[in-house]
Amino acid sequence: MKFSGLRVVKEALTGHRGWTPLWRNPDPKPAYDVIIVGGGGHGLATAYTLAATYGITNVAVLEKGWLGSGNIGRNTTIIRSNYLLPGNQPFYEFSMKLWERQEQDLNFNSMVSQRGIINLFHTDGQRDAYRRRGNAMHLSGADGRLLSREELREKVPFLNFDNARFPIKGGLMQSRAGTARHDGVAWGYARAADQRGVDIIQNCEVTGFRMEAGRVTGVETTRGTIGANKVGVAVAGSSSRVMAMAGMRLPIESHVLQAFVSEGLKPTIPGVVTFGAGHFYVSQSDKGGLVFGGDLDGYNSYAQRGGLPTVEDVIEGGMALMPMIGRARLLRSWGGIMDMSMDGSPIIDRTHIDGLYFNGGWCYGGFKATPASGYAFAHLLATDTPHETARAYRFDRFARGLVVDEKGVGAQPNLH
Amino acid sequence: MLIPHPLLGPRDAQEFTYLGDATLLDRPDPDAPGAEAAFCDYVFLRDNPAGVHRELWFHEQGDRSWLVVTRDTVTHEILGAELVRDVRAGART
Amino acid sequence: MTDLTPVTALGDATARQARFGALRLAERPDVGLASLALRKGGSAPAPFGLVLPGPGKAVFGEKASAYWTGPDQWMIEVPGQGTGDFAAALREVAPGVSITEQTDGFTVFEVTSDSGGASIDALMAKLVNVDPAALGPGRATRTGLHHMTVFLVRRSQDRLDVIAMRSFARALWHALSVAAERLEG
Amino acid sequence: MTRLTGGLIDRDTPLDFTFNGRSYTGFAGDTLASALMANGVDLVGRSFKYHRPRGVFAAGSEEPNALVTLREGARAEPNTRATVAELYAGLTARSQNHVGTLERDLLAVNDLLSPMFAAGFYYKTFMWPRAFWEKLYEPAIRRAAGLGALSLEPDPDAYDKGFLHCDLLVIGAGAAGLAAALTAGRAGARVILADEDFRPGGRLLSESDLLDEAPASDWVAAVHAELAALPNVRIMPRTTVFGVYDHGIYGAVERVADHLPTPGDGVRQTLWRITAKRAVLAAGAIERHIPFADNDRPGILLAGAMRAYANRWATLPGRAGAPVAVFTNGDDGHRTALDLRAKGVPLLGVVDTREHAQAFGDYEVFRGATVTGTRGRRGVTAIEITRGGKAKWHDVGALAVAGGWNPNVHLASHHRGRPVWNPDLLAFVPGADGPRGLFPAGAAAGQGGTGAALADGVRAATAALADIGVTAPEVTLPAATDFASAQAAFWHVPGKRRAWVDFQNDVTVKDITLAHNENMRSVEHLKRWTTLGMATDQGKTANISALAVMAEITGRTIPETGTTVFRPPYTGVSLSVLGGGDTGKHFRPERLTPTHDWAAAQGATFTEVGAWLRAQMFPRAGEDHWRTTVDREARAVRSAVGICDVTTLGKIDVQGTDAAEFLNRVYANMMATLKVGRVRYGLMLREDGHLYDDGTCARLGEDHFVVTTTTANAGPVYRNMEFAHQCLWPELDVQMISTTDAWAQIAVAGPKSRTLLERIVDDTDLSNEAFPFMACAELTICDGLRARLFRISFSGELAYELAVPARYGAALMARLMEAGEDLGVTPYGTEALGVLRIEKGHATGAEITGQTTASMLGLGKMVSVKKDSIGAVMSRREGLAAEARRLVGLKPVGDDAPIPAGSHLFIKGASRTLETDQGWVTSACYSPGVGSHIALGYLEHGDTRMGEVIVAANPLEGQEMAVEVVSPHFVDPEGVRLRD
Ligand SMILES: Cc1cc2nc3c(=O)[nH]c(=O)nc-3n(C[C@H](O)[C@H](O)[C@H](O)COP(=O)(O)OP(=O)(O)OC[C@H]3O[C@@H](n4cnc5c(N)ncnc54)[C@H](O)[C@@H]3O)c2cc1C
Ligand SMILES: NC(=O)c1ccc[n+]([C@@H]2O[C@H](COP(=O)([O-])OP(=O)(O)OC[C@H]3O[C@@H](n4cnc5c(N)ncnc54)[C@H](O)[C@@H]3O)[C@@H](O)[C@H]2O)c1
Ligand SMILES: Cc1cc2nc3c(=O)[nH]c(=O)nc-3n(C[C@H](O)[C@H](O)[C@H](O)COP(=O)(O)O)c2cc1C
Ligand SMILES: [Zn+2]
Repeated sequence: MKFSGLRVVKEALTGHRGWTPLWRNPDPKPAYDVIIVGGGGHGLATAYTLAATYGITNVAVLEKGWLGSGNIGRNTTIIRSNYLLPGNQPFYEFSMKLWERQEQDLNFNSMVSQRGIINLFHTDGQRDAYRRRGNAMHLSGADGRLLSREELREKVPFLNFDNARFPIKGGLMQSRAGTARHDGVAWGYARAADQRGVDIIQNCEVTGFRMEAGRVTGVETTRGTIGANKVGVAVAGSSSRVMAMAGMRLPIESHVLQAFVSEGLKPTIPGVVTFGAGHFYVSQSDKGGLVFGGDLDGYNSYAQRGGLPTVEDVIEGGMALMPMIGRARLLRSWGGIMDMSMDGSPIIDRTHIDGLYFNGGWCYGGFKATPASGYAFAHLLATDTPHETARAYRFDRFARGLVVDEKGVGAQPNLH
Repeated sequence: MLIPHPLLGPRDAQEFTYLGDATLLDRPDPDAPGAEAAFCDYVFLRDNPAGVHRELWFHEQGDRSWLVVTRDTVTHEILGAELVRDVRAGART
Repeated sequence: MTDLTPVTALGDATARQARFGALRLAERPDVGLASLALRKGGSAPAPFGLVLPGPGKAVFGEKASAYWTGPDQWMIEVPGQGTGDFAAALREVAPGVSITEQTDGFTVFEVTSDSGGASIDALMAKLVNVDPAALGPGRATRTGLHHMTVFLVRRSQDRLDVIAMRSFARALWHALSVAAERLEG
Repeated sequence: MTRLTGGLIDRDTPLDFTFNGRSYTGFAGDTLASALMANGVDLVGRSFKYHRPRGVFAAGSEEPNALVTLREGARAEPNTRATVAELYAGLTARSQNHVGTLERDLLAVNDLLSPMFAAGFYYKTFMWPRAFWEKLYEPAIRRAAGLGALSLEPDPDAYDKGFLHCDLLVIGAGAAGLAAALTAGRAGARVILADEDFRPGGRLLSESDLLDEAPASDWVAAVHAELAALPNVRIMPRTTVFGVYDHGIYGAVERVADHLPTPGDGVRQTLWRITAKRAVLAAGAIERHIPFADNDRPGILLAGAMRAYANRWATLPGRAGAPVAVFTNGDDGHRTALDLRAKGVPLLGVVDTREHAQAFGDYEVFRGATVTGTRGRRGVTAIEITRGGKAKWHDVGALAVAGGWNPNVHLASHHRGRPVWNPDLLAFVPGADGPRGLFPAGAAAGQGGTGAALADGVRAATAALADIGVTAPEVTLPAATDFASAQAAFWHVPGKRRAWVDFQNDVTVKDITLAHNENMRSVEHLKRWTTLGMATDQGKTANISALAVMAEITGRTIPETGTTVFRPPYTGVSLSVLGGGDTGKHFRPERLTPTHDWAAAQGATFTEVGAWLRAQMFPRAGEDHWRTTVDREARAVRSAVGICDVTTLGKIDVQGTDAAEFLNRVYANMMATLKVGRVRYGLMLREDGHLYDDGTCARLGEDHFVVTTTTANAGPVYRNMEFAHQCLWPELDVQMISTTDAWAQIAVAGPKSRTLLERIVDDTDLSNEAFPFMACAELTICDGLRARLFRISFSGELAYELAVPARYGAALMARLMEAGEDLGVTPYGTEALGVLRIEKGHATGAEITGQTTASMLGLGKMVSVKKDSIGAVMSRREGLAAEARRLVGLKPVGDDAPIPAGSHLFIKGASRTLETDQGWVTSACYSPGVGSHIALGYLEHGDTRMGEVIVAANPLEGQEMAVEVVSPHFVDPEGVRLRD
């Protein structure tokens, strides 16, 4: 079924009897060409790209819970390509280009909204670092510009310009950045993949790998053994757990990141704003909630929930930056399990086990990567060569000393 | 969270700075053959278990002791805490 | 003595004082401070006759006081020594240990109450996450207060010293006085 | 105007208020909802999507409909539940989410178009043409969405936070909570009793129950009085426990002044972090409704809420005098009939879905019947009752709906344990995997009868105390009777018309069916596809009914279907109070240098450096451009002498017999060989081999060193040194402690610095021979003041750093100014400091970014291969060894112009791409010494490219300039001056 405004009108007039399932609920087949473990954004985008771009349709996505229950369903939805390092920026810019055509590709309105992002700076040193970054963006073909204090006053007049502990000196803005509807992205990919023949199998947890002679031949699951020529793992916060079943230790720690939404409000905040002197960033969802977040709680966790000090820390930042939000109320807070890598950058690579591929280490930034990550992982699975934008994301970069460390904090995941 | 400090009793976890897996206590021998590979494992690789985890916390806003805290990363329940001083002394004897 | 004129941590010529209902705040620039740490395997001296206390505790002698700051480490304080070389004086009575001058590293704010310990506990409840049951007389601890690190030394029911790094003096005075004002004002 | 007899309102204290500009009067003890109701105002708001007229539905914080904007101007507070807004004199409130008046909302057309707006419709359309999303569709959606509006002004009120500790936290002061608090209070335990209501008693205030044959409120008053008199009990009314965190930590917000016109001098709200050894969750139960056609009109309320308005607030919704009907699936609904009858309210009767329902009094019972329709544009005027297929309309003034009670499992589920289904109660009760130490009791635990709740409160408190070794005394409870509680598993009335499940977000039974048809069948998908339970009330009255409907459609059981996740906060909490109240300048404490006041008196401007404020520059009268000032200050250092407060650099005192060995392992370069009385520059690496921090290390004695760090890294370096000692090398005899604040440290720099210092030191020979470059000493100055002198130089000039006890810092600064007047002594700030160090090619945070290596700074040789140190092994990895970028100096070619820091470096003629990128500009300034702008940067093989002209490109700001690669040591490259 094709979605369109016309279709909505037609169904409205005929009692909505014509809508069909967004995707099927197939039972697993005995074997697939490719199994993707993890029905999050990256797994689904990988399956979609395998089918849509590489013509590989005998594919299953195995998801242990309900589709989209992981980080794709709980992130603060920011998409941007404003990275510094050459290992990263072209990849995220590729992703941004894919976002820009996503609804048309998928025939699903995932509400990609390019309302812009502003990263504020508060010192000259920060400004210089942003200039270096903004230039890297331009060199990769992305957009970006430095905003003066005066320009900021125009765009975001509600910021605390006059009584701030850390005065706002300006900002780096990327206009093509913005947000996308988190759930919609998962559903759009799932539906589009399903339409191209991919089996999406929910409530199917992978509990082990089948190996023969150093080669993976399938997976054990809570719904039985399923054979596969190739297995791609894209399980985000569960990366270490799943790869341990293949005997691998990863340069990854799992941490909790909290996010927050306020009660619904009339439009207040135009795009995304990021505080440069505290842990706070915010955008407003189309429903009206202020969606905001800050920093990791800072300790290893698989609990999908965090502590009160972080709540306070984030909202202190929010109040310092935009005191006009004070009379809004926090509606809900939640947590997600972040696959924090040792340099803050992801891994998309083959493993030392034939037929087993890994995609993970996305930290708090993998939502924006979803389309490109799916593309690059599908490329790797289909061709056994890294996608040109993902060449830096290899396992061996740690041992070789070729880390992609945007923040420059070294092998301490909770600082990335 | 509350960290059960072996000397000071339960303390607000905010007084502490978290470092990570307690395997960071086991710095490899820099002179052994293959030291570089051993250091790479030591610096970069983690078990990252979902469950019991021995981890390092520093009582930064307290007595500045490094602690090994044993904590369940799924429930956040704390099963014990020791001073690194005592852990190291134990390892030696 | 030197002809340079010292100022207090709050930047004044003399110690600042303020009163909020039953609570009084006073800056104590006269307190000489030095840290004392044992050498590895060394045994604890008894400077000025003080039996150096265990974790979380403080002792108050006639001339001097001491509070535990970490394993094998204490802060020793003597009133009236703010401008002297207190570390040197301490070194004389406590040989064979590591002593570091701290007098100007910190600012000591004394909180006293005319209405017993409850007002001090109520004040602290607005500032630090320490159970008042663990902050009775003779207790000393270090914790966070408004993003600063402080030592709290409970000298008696109605007196508590709040000690922060000197550079934070104004921020600490602000935090204490706002809280006291809201409570008692 | 409907006021019944009785109630817990103070008729002697009338309070005037306005709603949508009209004036009304209520009484003390009223909520805004009860006062509006008593004034006959039933229409109070509009729903989110369809803009349907809505009235009060509940009597507590679970309210989905009656949301208003309370107060005005900067104090305006959107989305406030009228049901919990305590009335005060002069209260003003406005309805929200409508265009035009509340009565004639233009957006009510949405209701006519509602078939278009079925669940998930927006995922299927608005995709064409692509550019229209941001320009047209989305802005329209955003304008229509949202509820209330923010004032866009900063919140003018003050907020506080605090910390409490107790043995037992009792959440809820209803029957169960009061019994629990009494038990624990009498046991001598430290108790906190918190309730979100302004009056203790819970449902006891709303039911007509008798306790010991007297009104329940008498017992409540007696218990309250006893608890208030106990020193070990703290009673906290108007306090919502909003979250359960790890290890017995509870978040609570106390609304200190929300019941007052303004907070006056006090705070509006306080955020409490409560650490409780154990807690009793006595949060009661929340009533659910039964979806049926057109069930969302004003005047249709939960039956328990109807009782609450009648009993506690002596009022009633709907048309005065018209009969009231009750629709129920169990005995509990009959209580409403009885209570209304007792108040003399005319009754249509009780519509009971059960064939064999019995009457509990003298009123009509429509057995085996359901309500299948309603009428009334702005409030219900008639209902359709269907029995055995026959439908009949009846006039009513209001309708009470009783669908059963859901134990309030919210807080018990905050650790993501799931509530479990109790088939006898037809409800979810807290599961065994709830937060440790939290004991559910009373209606929250499924013990909803009054007598049962009282007894359960005692039980829970006794068990909780036993857990921490406290024995509770026997508590004698008042005699109570539990009302019958039989109930049928009847979840919704099937039908063709819309039957609302979630009122606020306009989710109907049809939407649930649609979600099912589109394979959004898991409850979590149902929630996200339809937005069920995602409104401000988080579906407190809706979720369970919705999942029961989904269970019915899928043929699964209710427990198989399961609940969605409960998340903090229990009810909305203002961001102001969560932000703790320290806003503006007090967001974070400032650290001030010892010479701060002195500098301010000189007219200095200041800049933030981490937590510190440092003097940025000292403008003089007539200097109207900052560059004039900075150039003057920098020149003074190069030609005469300048003084600058450098106290902010971290200082760590290191002592012990193994101090030298320890520092040898912490620094990448050799430290053990440093002689007493000498200083050495040191590099620290991270264990991964990258450059971490730099600074000087001075040896004051055989086993006494002072390590300095950069300002930003003072804390982390100190922590890492503790790690190195305690965790890696505990066998070493080392003691360390920070002394950053203890010493005011003043840089005295420039060719005349020695002359100046000679005038203030007490008999110390400062000649180059006696006190050469990199010497240090403890000495006295100004007649006996203890001081430390280090001959180190950041500027490249002959320079010293002089440290004195911090209290003398300002006086020392003044003295240096006096003593050096004839020498041209000049105070300089961080700007000139920056210029001087760039001219000298010294690295700071702009160069040591955490991504750099020692070799990039040209200091690769400093990493000793003769010894182990942190990072030594890893610094030899191939990627680091192959690093070819080197620090260089850059000068404009041709016309002088600033070289923007952050520009990227390219070979002339190369394309501007990331592949051809050869480095970047790290720092830049105007150099009065060189007489042009200069910069530092990292450039591929930069050390071998002196004299080459390259391009510094800044496409971000549309700039390009040709620059010449030069030595990073613009000034005195041989280092003659600093050794002079
Ligand atoms: C609070 C928060 C805010 C964030 N904000 C942003 C942001 O603003 N911008 C941004 O770019 N990124 C953001 N992120 C990061 C981003 O959400 C993640 O990096 C990204 O979603 C991870 O990829 P994914 O979607 O594939 O992961 P997931 O959705 O987590 O998918 C992994 C899936 O694997 C499944 N799985 C796990 N184990 C197994 C198994 N054994 N068998 C089968 N299936 C299994 C899981 O159930 C899960 O569904 C945020 C994350 C969080 C938590
Ligand atoms: N089936 C039932 O559950 C049912 C039916 C009808 C009446 N009742 C009545 O309910 C009462 C049961 O007594 P109970 O004590 O268990 O419940 P209760 O409803 O009387 O008391 C619960 C109290 O908890 C407070 N509360 C809820 N959440 C809170 C939070 N997060 N923070 C602070 N306060 C919070 C409420 O304001 C309320 O005062 C009896 O009076 C009984 O007659 C129960
Ligand atoms: C961008 C975004 C917006 C959200 N908006 C709302 C909202 O308006 N109402 C709501 O109840 N929850 C909202 N949530 C939170 C979800 O309800 C949910 O808590 C989150 O997706 C995590 O799932 P979990 O709580 O089931 O673990 C939002 C989440 C995201 C990521
Ligand atoms: Zn403060």
